[in-house]
Amino acid sequence: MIELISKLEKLSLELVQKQDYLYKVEVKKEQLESLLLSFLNEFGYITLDSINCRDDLEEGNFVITYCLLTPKRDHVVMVQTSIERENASLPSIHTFWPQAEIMEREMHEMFGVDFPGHPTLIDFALEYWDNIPPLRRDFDTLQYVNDMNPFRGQRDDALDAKVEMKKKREAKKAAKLKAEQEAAAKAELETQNNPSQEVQNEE
Amino acid sequence: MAIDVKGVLSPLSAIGTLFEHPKTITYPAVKKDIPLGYRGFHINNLETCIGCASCEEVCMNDAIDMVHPDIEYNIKNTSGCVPRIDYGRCCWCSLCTDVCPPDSLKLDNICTHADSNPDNFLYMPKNHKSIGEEVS
Amino acid sequence: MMESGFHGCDLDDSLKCKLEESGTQNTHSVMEKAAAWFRSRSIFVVAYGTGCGAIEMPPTFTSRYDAERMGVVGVATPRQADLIILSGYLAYKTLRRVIRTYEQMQKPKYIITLGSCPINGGMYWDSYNTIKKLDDYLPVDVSVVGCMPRPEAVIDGFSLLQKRIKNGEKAGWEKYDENLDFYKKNQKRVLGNHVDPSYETDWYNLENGSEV
Amino acid sequence: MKNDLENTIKIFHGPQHPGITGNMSVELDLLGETIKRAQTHVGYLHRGFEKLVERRTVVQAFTIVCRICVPEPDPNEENFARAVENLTGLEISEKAKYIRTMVLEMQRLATMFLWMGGQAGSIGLGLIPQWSVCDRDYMLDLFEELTGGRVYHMYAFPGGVRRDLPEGFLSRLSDLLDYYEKRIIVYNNTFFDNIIFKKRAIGVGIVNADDVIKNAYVGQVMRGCGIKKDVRKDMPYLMYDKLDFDIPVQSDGDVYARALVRRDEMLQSIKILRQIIKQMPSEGDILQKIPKHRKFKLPADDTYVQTESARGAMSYYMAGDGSEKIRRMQVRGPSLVHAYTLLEKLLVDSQLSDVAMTMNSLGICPPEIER
Repeated sequence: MIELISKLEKLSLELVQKQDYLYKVEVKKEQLESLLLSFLNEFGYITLDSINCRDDLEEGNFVITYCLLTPKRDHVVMVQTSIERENASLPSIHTFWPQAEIMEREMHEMFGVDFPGHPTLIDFALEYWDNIPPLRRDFDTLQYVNDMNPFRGQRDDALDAKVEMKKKREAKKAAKLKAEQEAAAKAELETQNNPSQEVQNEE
Repeated sequence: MAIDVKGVLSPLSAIGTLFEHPKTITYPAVKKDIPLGYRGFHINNLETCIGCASCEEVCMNDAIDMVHPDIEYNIKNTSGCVPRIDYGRCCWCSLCTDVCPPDSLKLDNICTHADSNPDNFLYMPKNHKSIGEEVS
Repeated sequence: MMESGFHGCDLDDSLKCKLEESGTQNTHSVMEKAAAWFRSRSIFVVAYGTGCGAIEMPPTFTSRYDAERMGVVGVATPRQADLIILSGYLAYKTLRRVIRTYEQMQKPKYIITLGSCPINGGMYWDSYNTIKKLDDYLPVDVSVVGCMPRPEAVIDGFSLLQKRIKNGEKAGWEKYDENLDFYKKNQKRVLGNHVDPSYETDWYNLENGSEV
Repeated sequence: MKNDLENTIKIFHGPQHPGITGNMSVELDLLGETIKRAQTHVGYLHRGFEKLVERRTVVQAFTIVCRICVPEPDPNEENFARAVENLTGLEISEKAKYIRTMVLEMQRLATMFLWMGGQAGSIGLGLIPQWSVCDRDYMLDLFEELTGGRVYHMYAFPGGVRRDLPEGFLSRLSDLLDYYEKRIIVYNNTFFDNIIFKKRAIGVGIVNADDVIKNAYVGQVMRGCGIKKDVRKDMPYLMYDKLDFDIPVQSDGDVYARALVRRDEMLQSIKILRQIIKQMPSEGDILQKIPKHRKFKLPADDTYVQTESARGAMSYYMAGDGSEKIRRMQVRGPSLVHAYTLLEKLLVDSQLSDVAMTMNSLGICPPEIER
């Protein structure tokens, strides 16, 4: 591990330990292909476990993470790079790792990242998809569903509990107020009626 | 090539199971006991339900609607509403029962229902006090 | 306003009449009744696990719950099958194949759906790749709730279907034949123009240039 | 050779096919019964989990992840819970760790029994699925009692587990393990030693050991080639570093070797479960105090976790962004590489009748390839 840190320092890169078995190194896009090659050929990280992509819409870029393992498989190194969202494109690494072909195909479909030189950028899971790539964060899946697929329209009698609570509270308040008023009116009435009663009693 | 005698003869030991007691549950006739903790259909104790709509808020499937019950069971019910569950959405994750403040919403161990009309899957929880209560 | 238990929507009168009509028996003679009884006791299920519910199929059909007691047996091909079990959500890509499988099946044919997803979207209600109301696209005979339905619930579904067949109630395929335009319109709405040519198409008498 | 390719016929093995492991299809170019080219097609089960998770809070998203792989939901729950714990720094108690380890091993046993049914059914041994699926059901009965769910357990929660052990659960589990040990001897006689299985499986679907490391094959495919690697040993999580177990390996790399590895792993799982029953602490919190679901926030950071599922290492990449929603969760299941890179290679020049058997032995599970 110390060896790897010193080797990366020569390339002016920093290896950060994230968890017990997890390390991370961040590179620029231009350096990425050569660094992955040196991980494969020089540092002994010959297994590519996965390629992950994350959409940072606010910063306007995609963050791509390559997870690499040694033959011992006792720790993971994440090689992370960020590319621009507009016209995103990455060098294809399927010639070094055959399994990257399918991972890149998936990323192409789900995020719209282009891989020049990739042989089979065909459909992965979707069929006849003509919207923006679905895992981009500006794709609103609920809106898409509402446009395509009606839900069962029998739940229109649902009530908003907050409105109902307010209504009930107000009704309660009004009832209380009304009761008070009534009580006051009654008391008044009683004070008005009482003399006559007394008169009646006297009679 | 020598014949693999063991490979030929040992599968025949399966004949021994002919005389074992069958393990089949003949379902409509014999019912298996479903434990009380099983996540089946909802029950709601309307006398303690306070109509707070916590269940509606936590439900990620948007399955719970708040509706008025036929009569007011609990005077302290803040909204006068009780939950009704759309079984075309519910996934029986029991998050709604976990967050219920008065612990009135629960999951029963009754869990089988089939219907020929797909419109008939709005479920009003039965007004039971506890799980496993006998249906009269 | 509401009693506890399962509820449907409040139907308006015209729709109510239609549904009652569909519930009428169309078995009249003794022969028809006998045929319906025999039919209900031999239901062949096509082996197509379309969703998560396929995981409860092995326990239902093997020794623990043994659906074969009720005459329900699995077969490999749609041509020999009477019943297709749509077990859970259907992606658009699967819906195309399911429509094709359903149209290959010989009449009489029935559909059972498992789980919440085909009823009203289920837990994938906001997913961009699954359909929400299956009965818009295919006629559903019996829906079973649960996520996943236990084998007991699946067997309940089988018994309900058998009861319906025995009573001669109007089956899904008859509705599909009568309202083919409605179903095809809905299928076209979600699947676009990429619906496979229908098996109902009269290939031999097709006029030149007419749309398939 | 050119003549060969011209005379091929194309068939689709699936999605409506009894010999396929789930809802997927393999497009085959056949010359007679020999496969000349194979191409995998998935997407029949695509639900967009990764999109759905982004729309939900952490507490809500936890209920959906177990649906990612249908035959074995628990490694998914474990991965999700551990990724959230890594990001937020939650520590879980020892008892919760033991319970989670136990659930993972129970799930491994249940999945192996289901696999055995599929493997035997794919070569026409109809008796074994009748038995093994029934045996798996006994484990599901225990799950029902412990978690409240038969297939989808929704049990391992970030910060612990959702329910305590029911009374007398461990003794019932112990009884079931005794029964399983007896049953595995029966399966040995009727299935693993069966001459039909041996004749069909030996020498079919041989994986080249040189490819294994570089192409990231995992699980029984790797261990069937004699490479002794297991996430439980190499990057121990939960209580695995305190439990004593072996990693079974075979050297041939064919279907039969992978079957034997699986059988030995079942025995190892029983061994692990017995240790857990002995060591299970009687006291301890099962769930840490966690915030309400609108206040459970993930820091702006990312992590990568791996769990050994019954078919190999399953990994999750998870990133938060300071809000209560998950920025990104990506699943890398064992089947992704097996179904594409490996299967397309293995099927070339094999027989049509071996396709179902090879797929079963690789443990391909389509819902986790496409999510």
